[in-house]
Amino acid sequence: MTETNTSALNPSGDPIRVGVYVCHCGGNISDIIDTKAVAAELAGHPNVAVSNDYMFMCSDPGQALIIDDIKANHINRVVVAACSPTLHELTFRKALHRAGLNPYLFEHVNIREQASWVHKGDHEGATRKAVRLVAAGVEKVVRQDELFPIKVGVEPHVVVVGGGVAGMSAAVALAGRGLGVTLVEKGVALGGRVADLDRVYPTEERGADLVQDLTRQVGGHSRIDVRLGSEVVGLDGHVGKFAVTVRASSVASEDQDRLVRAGAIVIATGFDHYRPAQGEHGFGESPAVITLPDFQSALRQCPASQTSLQANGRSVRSVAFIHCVGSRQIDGVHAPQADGKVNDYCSRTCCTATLHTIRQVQSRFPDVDVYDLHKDIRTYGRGHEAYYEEASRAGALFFRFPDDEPPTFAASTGGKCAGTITTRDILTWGEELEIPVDLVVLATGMVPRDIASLIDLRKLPVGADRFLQEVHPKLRPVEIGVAGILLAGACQGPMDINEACTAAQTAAVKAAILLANPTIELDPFVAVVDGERCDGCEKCLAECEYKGALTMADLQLAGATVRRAVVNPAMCVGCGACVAACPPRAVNVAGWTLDQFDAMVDAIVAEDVGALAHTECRAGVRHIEFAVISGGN
Amino acid sequence: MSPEDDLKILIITTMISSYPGANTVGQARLQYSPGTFIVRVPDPVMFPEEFYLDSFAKGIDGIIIMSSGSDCPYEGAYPRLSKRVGRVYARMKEQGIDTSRLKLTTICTVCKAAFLKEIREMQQNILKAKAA
Amino acid sequence: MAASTQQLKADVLVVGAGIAGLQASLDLADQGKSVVLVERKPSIGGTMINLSKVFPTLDCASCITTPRMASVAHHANIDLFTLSEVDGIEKAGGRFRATLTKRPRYIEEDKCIGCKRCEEACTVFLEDDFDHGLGARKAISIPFTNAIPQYPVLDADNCLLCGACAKVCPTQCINFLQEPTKVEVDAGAVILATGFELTPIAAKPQYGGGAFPNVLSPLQMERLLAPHGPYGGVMRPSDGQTPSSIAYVQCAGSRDKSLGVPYCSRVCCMYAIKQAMLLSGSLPIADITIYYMDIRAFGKGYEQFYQNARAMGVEFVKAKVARISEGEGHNPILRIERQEAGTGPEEVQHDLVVLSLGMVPAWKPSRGGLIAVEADTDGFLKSPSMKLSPALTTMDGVFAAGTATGPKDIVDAITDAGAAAMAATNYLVRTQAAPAGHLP
Amino acid sequence: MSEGEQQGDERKGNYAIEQLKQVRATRGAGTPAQIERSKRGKEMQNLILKAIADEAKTVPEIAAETGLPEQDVFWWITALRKYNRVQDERKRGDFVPYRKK
Repeated sequence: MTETNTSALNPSGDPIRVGVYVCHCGGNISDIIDTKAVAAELAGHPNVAVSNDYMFMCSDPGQALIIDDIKANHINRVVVAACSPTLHELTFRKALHRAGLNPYLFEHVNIREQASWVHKGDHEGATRKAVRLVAAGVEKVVRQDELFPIKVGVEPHVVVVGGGVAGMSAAVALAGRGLGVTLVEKGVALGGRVADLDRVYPTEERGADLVQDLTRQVGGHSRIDVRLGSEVVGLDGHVGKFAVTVRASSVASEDQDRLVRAGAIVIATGFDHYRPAQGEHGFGESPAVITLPDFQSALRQCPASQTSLQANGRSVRSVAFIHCVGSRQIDGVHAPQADGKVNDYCSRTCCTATLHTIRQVQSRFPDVDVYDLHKDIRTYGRGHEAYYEEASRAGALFFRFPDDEPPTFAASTGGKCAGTITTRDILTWGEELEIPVDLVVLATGMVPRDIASLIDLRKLPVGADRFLQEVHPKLRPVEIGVAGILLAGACQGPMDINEACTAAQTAAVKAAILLANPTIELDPFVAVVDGERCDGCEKCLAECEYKGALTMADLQLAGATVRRAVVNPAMCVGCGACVAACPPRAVNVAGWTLDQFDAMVDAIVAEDVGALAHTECRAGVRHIEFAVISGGN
Repeated sequence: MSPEDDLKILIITTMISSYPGANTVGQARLQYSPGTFIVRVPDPVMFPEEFYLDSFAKGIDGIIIMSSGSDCPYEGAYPRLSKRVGRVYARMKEQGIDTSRLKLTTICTVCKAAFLKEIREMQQNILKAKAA
Repeated sequence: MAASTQQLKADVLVVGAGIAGLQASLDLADQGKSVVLVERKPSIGGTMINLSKVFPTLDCASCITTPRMASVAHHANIDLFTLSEVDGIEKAGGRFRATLTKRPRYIEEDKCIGCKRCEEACTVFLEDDFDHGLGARKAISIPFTNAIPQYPVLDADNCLLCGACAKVCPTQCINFLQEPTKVEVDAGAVILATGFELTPIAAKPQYGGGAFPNVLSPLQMERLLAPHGPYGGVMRPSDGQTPSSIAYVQCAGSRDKSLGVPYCSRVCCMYAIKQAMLLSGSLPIADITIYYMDIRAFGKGYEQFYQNARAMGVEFVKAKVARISEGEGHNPILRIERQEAGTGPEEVQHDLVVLSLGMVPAWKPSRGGLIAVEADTDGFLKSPSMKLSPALTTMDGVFAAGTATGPKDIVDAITDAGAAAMAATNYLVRTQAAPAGHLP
Repeated sequence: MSEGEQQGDERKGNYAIEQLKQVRATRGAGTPAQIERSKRGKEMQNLILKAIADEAKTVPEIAAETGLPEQDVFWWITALRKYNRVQDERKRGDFVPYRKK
């Protein structure tokens, strides 16, 4: 690892000369605040070389004032007191840049939204406040270093983990974009769960056709390297430069491991069907109770010529479907899962899948009586509601059971039917019903695949529902807490096919953004460590939530090897949690140092601007050269 | 001038929520005392306990930390901040500084009324503490 | 004064700057693609910026939308046109030629400093669109607090031409003579993010058809719940009273064939639950009842959110609401039949009622204009590959994002937008790779 | 380019009047309905502000005093509140009293 902390003087080596510019904002500020007085008072600050007021600082002539002063008056720090920085901070940074000054040697002081507009009745108070705020701005900017964006080189390659429809969609999208892809699939073929499906709702396409379509597209891309029967067993590095170890399960020896360098990783490991507990609605106790996926595959194998539905050697005259098996579970009613928790989430797809299957039964075997036992019918998607309506119209009977009273099934021996379902029906005012049935189909939900080994490689965040947890469930749905690792499909939560494909393509676009250029430019506002102040106490490490952002390393300092905290700017988010924990103040967030804040407080409490101390040329951490490191070890 | 205006209240705001929240108050032209000094930070979690104690020693009368609360974009930052503020309170007690002079709260980008209420309450607290 | 037509070339034209259009634009621009983003309203942000909080995180909507709006507005690769309409888009040789009309704001944007003095000076009070009529605006006004761009719009239809605004403007940026201008865009691909509208309240005469002041649309309730809402709290529009009993009527515009909306609008259950939770927070003693058919809390974390609302005491009643009438003091009276009780029809009175209106497309291909893509039977845009590539439309090179392809919540709209951006990018790669005889 | 301040001064006084003359000639300054509405609005504002000039009152109280419909009173209170002409007082029962600022 190389990280150079160049101790330099002011860029030009000149003494610090601050230019202060106080904006009238066409009266918005100057009607309340005496802008001329503010400028005059600031002229008395020992570091201020130029102090002016002006009608509209954001106008072209206003910006020209600053540029001229930088060029002609050797101004090397700028403070503008005007509206909110959210409006014009960038405008002025660009002006500095045009004048050849590092754009970060600028401080924007808000004396409009947070002063003149909110202290209309107190001209004197508002003016005094403005003086203090501008002085604080000056104190901050004299302690400001030049900053440069952090550049990280990238590998234009993505590893996609999982070869179901989500993984294949992501791979096809990325390859189409011109990126290399390694598609890692644990099984012997691509296609995942969709390959098991007969027809899919609401388009009535064949699952096999969808898979074939995607497989053909994957095969058609020379940029996609498909690794079947393989798993990811190693994951090092960081966004832009991951090192992924892919191991073929058929090969026993470790030296067959393949190291893939990738700029981003897409996880598309999918889901498992919920397996009902022994005795759950009679499951495992009677052959008449089966899961929806098993029933679907039985239907698929049943020849089109067959006119009656057969199960367990008998003709099925009535079938009951029970919703929410393994989903929407309630503590104390349902048996907990291995982690001690119940599956309290909705599995999203089972309602429509059940009604879609009911429609298939009704159209192939019109004489079969269909019962649907549900909590709520959640046919939310486009075209889904029609299945509900058609099933109802074709004679399916719907019963709504209370959340905490799941229906029970009792097999009958030698009776006319396979057994009896007992349920309470809310729709008929809580009446208890007994329904004789030949077959019970359990609409089982989704549970996450066991990907513990993958999760452990990078401590990937997992939610209370055991699915992978995105950064923000609303705004950043396909990103996970580790930059450069993206989520696609049901590894994140229950989804149907089009939702999984959509998520996959979104994951692809996020990867494409990261890898669009040979380098990623990151904001310079990350933690920096002053190697001379750091005493290697490691207190900061415990504060950092971002794995790999802050580590200890042996550095050469004045001929001796010392252990110091080092920041990986590609992984640091600049929150500053480490800053507070550092006794010698060796770590700071660039652009927001504690010395700056202390000096700002000094300016706020100072009685007189002129009494503030003159600050000499700064020395400290400057230009952060981040040489890309490989691996995280 | 009212006694409130003579106070120096430091308001620490976050880039993501309370700083724009303070702007919203301005856009609505709601009025408060000029003895208020708003500084913005990526996240107040960066300040060590000493920062608060030193600021009081320098002559700051009250500090309101307007955090982003659950909107905070940084992993684990809010719980750390709130723990640290707890420790600052303990040290304030030790040093005989009235603890009502420090307040940790959450202000969103459009929390106008809450913003004004925090300032008003802080002023009252400080004046009460001074009178005592 | 005849304004010359502005000519622009871009990789992608994005129509609509709601959250889906914003996200699609960012996902393209961040890859280095140039984007022209067109919004017909004066500010970007769509419906999301109009909301109080979002489910299930209860994040403040404004707080999480504004940064994204700002990113778009400041992005070097995005050319933003607000208050602009797409007149039409023609495809030729794999590329697209669009004509836009930029309507006048009657202010010179390069001079405006967003100080609102004009708005303070204006004497014409009008019903505010952002607050859905509950609040007021002036004939010249910045559309809402966090509007981007922060420029006022002069409502020429309602301006009395008194000149008060021009008199106080510190930059003299008001220009009463502005005319619409034309912009021509040559784009490599198109993304339609045209969004949705609520099903019209007027189409439900049995629920008062919009005539009862205390029967609100869900977006009106969003404004009442917003911290910067028109009343500064939840009150009844009829008299300013704090309500102590509030009811939600679910499926008031969805799963209803008579309205031509047979489908489920996906978001109504969740926004009703969210609003109910927010209400029970701000009005702790109020009773909140949700009359529903099925609770469709299907998204990640949504079921848990629903169960929390139940635990908090929000009452869920499975019942059909047949009719709403108005009693004394504008109290809404609901005629309902409880399905769980079997007690027959009854009448219940509440202080305030919210109709959970559904979603219909804001732009329908059947309406013509814009672009010749096809709609599905539900009126939303049709995808030829609904399962594998939902972002496709029936015209190659034109993609859809957000609620243009059906009702969607925010997270689904955002995910959708990414997929559309990816598809558009790959179309650009494809069409640029084989340019012979295609590109103009 | 001249300085912003001077540029402003040059334009002040005449440009808007000239423009308004031109626009009034072509578009007319508001329809009779708009002018009536505006007049009515001003009347209601004045009545309401007068009613709450010395004492904070709730919407029903203002309506009773002015004879205006409660709904209209509340809308105008909302409008005046937004533009800082009216302020809220501590809630009385289910109603907020409003006072002229």
